[in-house]
Amino acid sequence: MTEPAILELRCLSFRYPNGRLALRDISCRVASRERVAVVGPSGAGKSTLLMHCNGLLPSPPVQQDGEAQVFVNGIAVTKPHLRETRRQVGFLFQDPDDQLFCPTVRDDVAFGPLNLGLDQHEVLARVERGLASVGMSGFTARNPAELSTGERKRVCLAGVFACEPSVLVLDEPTSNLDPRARRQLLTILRAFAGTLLVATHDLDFVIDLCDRVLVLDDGQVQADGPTERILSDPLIMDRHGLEVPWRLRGR
Amino acid sequence: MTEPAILELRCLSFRYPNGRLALRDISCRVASRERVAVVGPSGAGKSTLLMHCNGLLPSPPVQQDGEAQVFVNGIAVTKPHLRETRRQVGFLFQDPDDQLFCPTVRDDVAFGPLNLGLDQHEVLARVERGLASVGMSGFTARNPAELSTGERKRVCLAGVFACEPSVLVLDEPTSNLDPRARRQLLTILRAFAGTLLVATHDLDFVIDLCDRVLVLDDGQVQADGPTERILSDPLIMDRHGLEVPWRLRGR
Amino acid sequence: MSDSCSPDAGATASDTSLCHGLPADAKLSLTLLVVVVSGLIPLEHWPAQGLLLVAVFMALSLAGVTVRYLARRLALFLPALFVFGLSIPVASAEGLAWNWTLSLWLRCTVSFLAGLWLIHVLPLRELLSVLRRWHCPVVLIAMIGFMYRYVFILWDELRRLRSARDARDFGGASTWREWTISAQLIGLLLLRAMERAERTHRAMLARGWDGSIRSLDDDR
Amino acid sequence: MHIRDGILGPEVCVAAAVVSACAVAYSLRRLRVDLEDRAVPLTGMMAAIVFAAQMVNFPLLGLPVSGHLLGGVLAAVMLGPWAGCLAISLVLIVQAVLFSDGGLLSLGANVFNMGVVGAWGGHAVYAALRRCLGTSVTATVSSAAVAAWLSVLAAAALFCFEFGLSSHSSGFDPSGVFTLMVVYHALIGIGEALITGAVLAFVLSRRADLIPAPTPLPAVRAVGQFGTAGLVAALAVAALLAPFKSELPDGLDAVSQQLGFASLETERPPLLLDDYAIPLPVEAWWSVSLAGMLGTAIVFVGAVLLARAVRWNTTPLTLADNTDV
Ligand SMILES: Nc1ncnc2c1ncn2[C@@H]1O[C@H](COP(=O)(O)OP(=O)(O)OP(=O)(O)O)[C@@H](O)[C@H]1O
Ligand SMILES: Nc1ncnc2c1ncn2[C@@H]1O[C@H](COP(=O)(O)OP(=O)(O)OP(=O)(O)O)[C@@H](O)[C@H]1O
Ligand SMILES: [Mg+2]
Ligand SMILES: [Mg+2]
Repeated sequence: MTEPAILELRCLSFRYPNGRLALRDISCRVASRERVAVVGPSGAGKSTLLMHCNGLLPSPPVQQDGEAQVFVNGIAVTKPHLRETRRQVGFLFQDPDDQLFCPTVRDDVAFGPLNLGLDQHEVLARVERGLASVGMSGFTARNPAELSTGERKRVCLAGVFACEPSVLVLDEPTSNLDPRARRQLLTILRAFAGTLLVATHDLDFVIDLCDRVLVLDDGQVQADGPTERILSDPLIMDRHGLEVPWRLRGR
Repeated sequence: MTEPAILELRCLSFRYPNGRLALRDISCRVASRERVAVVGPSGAGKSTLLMHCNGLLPSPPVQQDGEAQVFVNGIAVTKPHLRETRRQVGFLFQDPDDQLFCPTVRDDVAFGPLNLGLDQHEVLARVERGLASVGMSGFTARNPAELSTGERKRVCLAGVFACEPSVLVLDEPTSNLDPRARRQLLTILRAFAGTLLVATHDLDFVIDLCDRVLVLDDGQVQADGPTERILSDPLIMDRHGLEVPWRLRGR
Repeated sequence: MSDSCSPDAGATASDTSLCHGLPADAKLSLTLLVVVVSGLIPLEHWPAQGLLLVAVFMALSLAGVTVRYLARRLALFLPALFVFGLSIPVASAEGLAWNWTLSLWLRCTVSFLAGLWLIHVLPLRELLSVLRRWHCPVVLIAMIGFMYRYVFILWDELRRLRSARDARDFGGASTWREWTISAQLIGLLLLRAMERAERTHRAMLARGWDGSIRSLDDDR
Repeated sequence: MHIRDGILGPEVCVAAAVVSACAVAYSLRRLRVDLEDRAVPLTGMMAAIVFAAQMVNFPLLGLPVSGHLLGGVLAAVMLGPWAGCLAISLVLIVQAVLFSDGGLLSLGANVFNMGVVGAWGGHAVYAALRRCLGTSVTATVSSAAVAAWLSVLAAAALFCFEFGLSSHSSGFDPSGVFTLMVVYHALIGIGEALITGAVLAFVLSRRADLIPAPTPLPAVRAVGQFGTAGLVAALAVAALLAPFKSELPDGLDAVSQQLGFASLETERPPLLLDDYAIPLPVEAWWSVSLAGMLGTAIVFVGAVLLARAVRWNTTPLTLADNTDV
């Protein structure tokens, strides 16, 4: 590839403290403005992979030659550079409870922008915009713990959008969303100009949004290619716990 | 209706401690062996409604005349009868983290059967069967906190099935499930002989499974009728944050 | 553990009164001053201590502390103090040194009420910024912030564990089993809370947190 | 156990505060963390747990008194002595400044008694015992339980010592208070030991990786560790022996003489065991030694039982865990 990779994994392996090898030797490059979906059965390692893009897991033992394994925009995602890379990458957790920790919705959405060092005015504007884009404007003063699951998911999304990152890494953005919120999200993400990495089980969503699909199973990349080709291939789909979506059948 | 209701709500209203009125005056009867879906936008009150069927929320102020508002098989779901009604109703929480609390997968699935007072042998057999039905047989000794979200969801389902209840109340059973696990679940639920109440955003799943749909919005029942009629009505769907599913369009 | 002992956060940001408007450093220094002075007044000079008590009471009423709240806190505080104050002269075979005991009670009460005033006017956020200005290490401040947040997470986690247990508690279990389950619940609470702590920490890091305390209300 | 403002003299409080501040600073340096380390949230969470546990008073053998978990040993065993000391200090700071539990001025003394001696000292006792008893579950749990019990006694003894040093207590003979405190805390300590043991046993059975094994130390540091352990034990033993003080050399008096408080001595009434008017059913020294022996016995038996129970529960599962990996 001639285009510079905005996200690059080089032979990434990861073992959880309990001994489980969740990722084996994953290599892949995502170019700027690409929209990539990561699909696979549960337990494939999707969430683990995504968390590495933000340096959220204990850094894997670096390779023999001391080289890092994850790069964002050419910068290694290792301790000394974490602040820098995290500014560029917006991360949505699979479980909204993992992500929300402030006493009010407003504080939570403002948390990222405040940490970017923006001034009060700008922060408030971003909170407004973020919440409006997910249809949660009226909820600023509510306690996130007292929202329904779908509402919490939307607040998480607002928190990510408010940071206006250039790379979005979303783990199951559509789970627990109602169809209308799902459509709104689709519209927002389609208008988003940056790079996108989405792990999801919602293959219809993938068809509508992504141009490239990465099939992960058992911690390894099993297939990588354009959306339509991969998702309409019954062999790949069947072998990795997926199903050819209704819309691509019988073509 | 001549058939006796297995689940009955009589003018159920519920206000959360923070003052939010989540359910307003809901009345409905579910007959034995009926499969009912509860759909609606997030924040509609689906989870709140379902939790009432298992008496998991602080019991609502009883009506003026001191009458209970939720009945399972004719028994009021109030404090003195909770154990009795919970034996009949299996409840799946929307968030798997809410449901899992034992140190190992096996303990968690065995928790319900043990509390039913079954003997060791029977309990072990049910644990086996429960886990096998969701494809998690190899996971008995794992710690639920160290599973992926989809795996946790499946363990929750196994825990519910292991109790072999006559009424299943499932809150978002398909969220975070991969397509194959979703299909397996569909097969299990179709073979299930009891009464079913499912809250979900997955309308395709509703079409495949349920014969009756209840549209909830703003804490009120907005529509109630046969699946195909309700889900293919663009007016109802649009007004309540839903979308006519791909498969029912253009009919 | 019962719900009745859920954390009772002292100050709330929305409180407004003369005292709340003071700079945070002044609030903390003033309270410390009162406590030190009250400690320095010899026990024989109880009238001076009494004057201090009156002053503290005035400050409390200025801060808008309700009599009911005061009564509740004092009802928890005084009995223990009462026993302690009595035990010393009794246990050391002095006979009842009433003067001494009464003065000690007075002194402790003054300090306690001063502390109550402080917790009423100093929200956590202000405390953290004071500590920062007083050059307390960042890591320590961050830990305090975490601790305060985690207390609520802990309660949340306990609530979840309890309702999960209830949903599948069909009452067929023996008493012994119920006890072991309850005991297990406490152990699990600890583990789950620690796991959740790590996840919350991750969520904060993911959104660029660098240990500093920032808030939307700072400049208002 | 929290010392309120006004009970200790300000001079003692200030001295204790200086010592504690140094200890906390030293802990921070030894921990050497930055904000991205998991030690930061874990310490915060441990503090929150101890804080929550302290709000629950446990009734004591049906007596109308209650005490609560100090948590020093628990925190130190799970996080190591440095983070453990920090966690307990955080609890005390937050309680003093945000909940008005304990005092502002006596914060230093509280941190010293429960945080520094409780966590550092408790950990030293624990590590020393474990070195002797081995690395089995039983050894870990019982070492921690014994360390917890000793740390409570040591904290009680320290309080008496600090109270004795305060100028306003000069009119009284502190040994009477001493007796009361020690009896009371010998019993309280049992609760502390059992809770500490139970929690650790559970954690060991589920997430043994959360409890670090004490690392082998270079000889010099090992000596230091045993020394600290000995000091804490000595403090606790001194507390237990205190009622016999008329027959034994009087440590407190000796110290106060050296420190120039000799003048206090003249005002003291003659010390005789029979003169104690303690509101206890039995004679003082009996009650103290009984409490001491009983406490030790209960703690040991309880700890061993706990460890056993945990092993019974988990043996098959641990085997399965190993094969699974
Ligand atoms: N904290 C943990 N400790 C140990 N093992 C873990 C932990 N979290 C996940 N695993 C294991 O690592 C593997 C990958 O998990 P991961 O969460 O990445 O899956 P996933 O692809 O995101 O699945 P899902 O679609 O269900 O979210 C699984 O086998 C899981 O059991
Ligand atoms: N613990 C709580 N305290 C106060 N209000 C709550 C609480 N939980 C939910 N609510 C509110 O009650 C309403 C109904 O919530 P509920 O969780 O039942 O929605 P839901 O239909 O299940 O939504 P979703 O599809 O997102 O799960 C929402 O407006 C929500 O904000
Ligand atoms: Mg995942
Ligand atoms: Mg819900």
